[in-house]
Amino acid sequence: MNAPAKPCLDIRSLSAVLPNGLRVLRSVSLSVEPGEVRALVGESGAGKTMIGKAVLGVLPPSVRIVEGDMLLEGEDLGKLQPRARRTLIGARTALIPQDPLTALNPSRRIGPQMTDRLVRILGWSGEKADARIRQLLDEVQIRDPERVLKCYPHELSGGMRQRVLIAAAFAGEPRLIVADEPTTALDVTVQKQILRLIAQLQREHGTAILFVTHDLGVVAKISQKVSVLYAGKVVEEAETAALFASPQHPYTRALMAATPRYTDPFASLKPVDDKVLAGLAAEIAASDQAWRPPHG
Amino acid sequence: MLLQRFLIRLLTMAITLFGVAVVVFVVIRVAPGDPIAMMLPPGATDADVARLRALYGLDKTIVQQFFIWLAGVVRGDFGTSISLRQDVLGLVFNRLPATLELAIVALLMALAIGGTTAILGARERGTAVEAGIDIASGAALSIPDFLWGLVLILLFGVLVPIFDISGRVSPQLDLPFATQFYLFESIVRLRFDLTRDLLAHMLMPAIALALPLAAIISQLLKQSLKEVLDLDYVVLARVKGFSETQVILREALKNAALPTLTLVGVQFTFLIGGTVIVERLFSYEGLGNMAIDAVINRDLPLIQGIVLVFALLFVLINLAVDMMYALLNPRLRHG
Amino acid sequence: MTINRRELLGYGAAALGATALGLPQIAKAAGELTIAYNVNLPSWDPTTGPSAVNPTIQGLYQSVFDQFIPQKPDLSFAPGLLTEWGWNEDRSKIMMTVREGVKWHDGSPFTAEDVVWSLQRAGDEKTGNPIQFVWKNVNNFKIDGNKITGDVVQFDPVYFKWMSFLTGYIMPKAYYEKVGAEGFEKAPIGTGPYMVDKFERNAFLRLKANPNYWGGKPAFENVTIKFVTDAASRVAEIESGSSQVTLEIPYEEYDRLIAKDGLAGSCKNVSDIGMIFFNDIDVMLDKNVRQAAVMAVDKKLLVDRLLRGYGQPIDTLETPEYAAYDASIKVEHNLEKAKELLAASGYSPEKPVKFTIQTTKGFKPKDYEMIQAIVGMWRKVGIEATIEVYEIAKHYELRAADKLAPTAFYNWGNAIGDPTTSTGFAMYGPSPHSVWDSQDLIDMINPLWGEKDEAKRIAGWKAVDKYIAEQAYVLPLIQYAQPIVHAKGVNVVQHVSGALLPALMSPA
Amino acid sequence: MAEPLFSVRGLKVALPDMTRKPLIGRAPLAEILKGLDFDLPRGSVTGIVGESGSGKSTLGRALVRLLEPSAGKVIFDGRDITHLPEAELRPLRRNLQMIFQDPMSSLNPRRTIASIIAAPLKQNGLGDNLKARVAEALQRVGLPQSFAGRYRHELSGGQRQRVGIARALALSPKFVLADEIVSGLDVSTQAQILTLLEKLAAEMGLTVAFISHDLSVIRRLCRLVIVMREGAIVEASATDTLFEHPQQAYTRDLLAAIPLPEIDDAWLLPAAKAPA
Repeated sequence: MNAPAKPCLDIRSLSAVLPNGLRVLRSVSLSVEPGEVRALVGESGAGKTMIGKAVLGVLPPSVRIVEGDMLLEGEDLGKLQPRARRTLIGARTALIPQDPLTALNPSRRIGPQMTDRLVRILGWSGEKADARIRQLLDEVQIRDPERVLKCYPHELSGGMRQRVLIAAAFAGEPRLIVADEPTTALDVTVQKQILRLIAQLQREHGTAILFVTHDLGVVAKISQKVSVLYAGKVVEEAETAALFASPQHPYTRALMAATPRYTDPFASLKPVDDKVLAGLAAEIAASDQAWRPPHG
Repeated sequence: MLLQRFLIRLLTMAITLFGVAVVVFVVIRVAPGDPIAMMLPPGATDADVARLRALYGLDKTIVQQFFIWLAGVVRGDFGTSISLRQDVLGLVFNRLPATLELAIVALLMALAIGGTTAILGARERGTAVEAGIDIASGAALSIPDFLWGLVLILLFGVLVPIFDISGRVSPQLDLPFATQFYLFESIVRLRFDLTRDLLAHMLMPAIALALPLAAIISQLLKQSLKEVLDLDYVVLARVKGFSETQVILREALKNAALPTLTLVGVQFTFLIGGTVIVERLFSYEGLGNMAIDAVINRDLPLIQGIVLVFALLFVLINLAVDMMYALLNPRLRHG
Repeated sequence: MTINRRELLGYGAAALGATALGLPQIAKAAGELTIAYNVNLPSWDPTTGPSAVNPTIQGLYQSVFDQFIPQKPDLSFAPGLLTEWGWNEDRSKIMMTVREGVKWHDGSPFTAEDVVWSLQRAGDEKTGNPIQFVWKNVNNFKIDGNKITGDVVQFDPVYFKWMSFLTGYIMPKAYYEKVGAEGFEKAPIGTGPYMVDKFERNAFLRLKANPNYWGGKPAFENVTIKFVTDAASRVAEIESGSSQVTLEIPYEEYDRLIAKDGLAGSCKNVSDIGMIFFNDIDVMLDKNVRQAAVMAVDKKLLVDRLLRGYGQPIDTLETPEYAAYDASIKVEHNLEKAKELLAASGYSPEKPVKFTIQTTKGFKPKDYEMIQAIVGMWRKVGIEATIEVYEIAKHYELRAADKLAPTAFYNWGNAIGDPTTSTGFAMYGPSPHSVWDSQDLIDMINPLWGEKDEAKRIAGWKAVDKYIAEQAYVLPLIQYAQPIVHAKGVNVVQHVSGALLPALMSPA
Repeated sequence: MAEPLFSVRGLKVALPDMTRKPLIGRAPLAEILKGLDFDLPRGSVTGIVGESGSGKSTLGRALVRLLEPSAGKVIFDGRDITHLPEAELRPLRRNLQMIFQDPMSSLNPRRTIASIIAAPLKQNGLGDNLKARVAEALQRVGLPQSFAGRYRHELSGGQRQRVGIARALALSPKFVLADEIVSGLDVSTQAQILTLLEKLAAEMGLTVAFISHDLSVIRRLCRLVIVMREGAIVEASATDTLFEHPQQAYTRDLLAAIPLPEIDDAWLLPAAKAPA
């Protein structure tokens, strides 16, 4: 990797606070190279979804970014005017949301929901957008696009809806997709199909993915690199294969031991050791002490 | 299936109206105030009272009176007004369009004002703009429509006299209208001079009626919008690159409008109820104005006719709301 | 907050639109008069239904129709369509002479036929004339040219006075028979000073001067009468200049408006009084209580404080304009005397006599406030009255059934000023309107109904009024003044009957 | 061998299908469970696994008689409870306890933890010595005594689920239905709760029906497994047998679909079969 290619996404020392001053992101740095799947793994409250939202500019109003830069293909998102930032994000990124049941507007037909970004943000013609969507629906193995496009969301099953959302995410050829726990709400058999689809499309389209998940199993299958988060802090970052081969951080190891594994029931599902938790607490406290919020 | 639903609906409507008819019939006869006592001049004797009673059919029992009346209604004859001495149905239908126009214009204004402020408030949520909208709608809501009427009369009738205080149209004008729907007909006939005169008369009562409803719509819709704006599909739309206004209009509004809609239906019936007093205030020649005279004169047949028409209106509005609800909610449409 | 340019343009357009709509009102042509009237006109037939007996709309009828005999603004009678009228010696016949050369609004000639038809129709039970009982007293009319004679069935000394009063209108026989009742409502004609140009129910009435009016063409060519039933709206109408004349507004507003540039007013006493009925039940049977209740009320104070000085305290049911007014009947306001009277019956402020007083609220100016003040005055002498508010409709019903409380507030109009239509019907037991029904009074009034000697008749009523005052059978309060506000460019002559007549208005 | 605690034969449950409800009249019934036969042996944890729509939760509710079966028989502790009216069920309720999927919504937000645990005790006539019983229940699930006075919102997800367990077990029931009780939890917490339940079941000799969509969790906790699909039992056997030698293709598919936390490049390949 000598080529000085710019990372698709480069997050540098990102910190965010709640109104009460509590830090929810602690100087997070990570980058996603073009065409790479970077997993963000952590338990609830680890801030993994927050990072995805920060990149996409859809943080809840209560969360304030106080430090750090986010570069999307070299463009500093923080330096752009809101309108330009919105358009840039709309043109170069996409989101595969967690819950396919709530991520589609119940009162709009599937077709327009899939094409609106292509037509109104990317400025494609209606025919081009339509053709593209049909192609993507075919790629996500939806066999009767005609019907699906005319459907309302409630007329489709959860798996179908997630396929639609994936097709829509890839349709505009985004450089980066944020996949926010895209299979958590699905049954395992459907999850497997969906993960396959995402991986396949990702390979074919060469899209970079920031893959947010709590499931180390999913991490192992889909990502090339992984950042392990705890309390808004990256505790370990590694190539996925290396991480599973030799996890470095005690928390990573504990997480792996806690993850259920039917092939080895008694080696898995181990509660996290109190010592590990105490160590994490000390680590967080130390990092907060060293941190000076820029300009108060 | 659809036909069955329609017939059932029709049947419930008929039952509702019959119930209203019975209740009104009994109540206005039992309530104090006797139309004959109202018209007794000095010097009348008990014999005169009995004579007039018989003349207006009030010497029979309430049950007899009701069935005589009902038999007439079935034939389309709602009786003759005691005070206006004319066919009740004709009178009511002659006045109904004026009230309908007023109510519809008021409703449109309420929707426009309430909708705009709701959208603005939702877009600027958490800012001083939203706080301002909340204060304004609080004021609009806590002041009843007829007080708004008085305020408007003072403001735009007397201090800055830009609107007409009373009536529906300037008496000096010659009206070419074939129907009583003056406003609509003036637009259809492209007589915008008349449209302007009609609006100059209608705007103040319409605003007075619209403001409280606008405030309700504004608050409720803003609340639903704010809830919807946190939902996943709205977040997704933002990620797609749409501006907040686009997001609100395209993604949030329709879904947020559903809970508001039911309430608007209910509130619209209140608004129509409000026309009674507002029409009186602005001397607007609608059904409500006539209703007050009918009550003052204890004009029993006319009161019955008016109430029944109002009831019919309410029932129809409910039907319309249900239909709109189904139209806006695809889940119901295909259900 | 950020408002983008497009939105700003939108707001601007809306504001522009609003101003464009409110462009100046349609310019008023010369000879135009607009009146903001206080009641709606329900029906065009002045002889049937409730509108026939509604005193407030008689002014509208009198603009379009002529009465058999018109009244001047001071209530005196003058020749009109009937130029002469009277009884024969033994009061068994009436004779009338009809004015010649008069035309109906449609141009057809007015004749004695019309007069007779109108009288017969008014006396016909089937038309639903509430005053049929008056008109049935004469029948068998005969026409000879422009002379009419009729046979008296039962002598009623007030018969001719009724010709100026409720339902006393001459209607067009041929036209009415041609168009029928419905047609007449749509296009009424009369012989009056104004012709109906356009009528929108509950909205307005446009009148056009009758160029051939026998009494001379009225001053204003076109008169628009807007029905503005809400007093605040009438105030706004006159204040904004939309109307030039209005009436029946709160006295406070009257004082405020006539002080303004360009506005003037007139507020004269009219033939309308406020009174408190006593019912011959319970404690009211005690003369001491009645007398004390009357004496304790300071009517002057009511007029000054509550009615801003407009109106006139009265001690009998006759006002100075009425035929049987007797200035010598005075009831003093005397708190000490009232206390003594009550003490004689064993009552005192510590041990008050108790009864209910019924009143309307907002039906007449300051009615409820007046009763509150009276209850306060009573309390000082030993009367504790509980106020019960009712609707006017309930009052009528209770009064017709003789079920009013011991005391009840009401008003009484008497546009012809005859004692029968004031004291007579209000105090004569068998009348459904009377509340006090004692036999002494019935015996005293009975002979007066048929008294053929007018002087004796009037004297008899004066005696009745004096007796009523002595016995304190009723508590007369005040004679009302009617406030009329008008633009300085209009002269308005107020009619004591309370009718607002455009024919009496002229450009200043 | 003692007779099973639950003996279920030909169990059918039909529920009104609200999506097909006409404007008037009842919604047509949709058969959710299509005739199930199985036993739940005493003192053992039985896993009921299936994907959404398989009917596993409906089955749970039929066992504790929150639903009345439309056909078949449910014998509990030797007694036919299939159509028992509510009044006669009431005394049995203390032996038919339930731990819910979402600890957040099953705890009353305005009551203290102590009173939440105490409520079923009082209801079942165990109101004497209440404080001690609550303390014992808290201790059993590993919560400090100081939690007695706290409220729902002051607890973490794992702590709430412990309260749920404490409430169900305070009555020492014969049967506990645990419906997806770890599916909303983080893996670290999930491991704790499972360990706790495992320990308590062994200590108290509980009969547990453990409903889950996660076969890994089932394998750890359960002695027997029932695999369900579309309202019917696909396969039921001892846990080890099922995992070592799944008989049905569906069971094998389910197992293959679980992403194990280990690198396996073939797993995502479309045509690839999971290595044996």
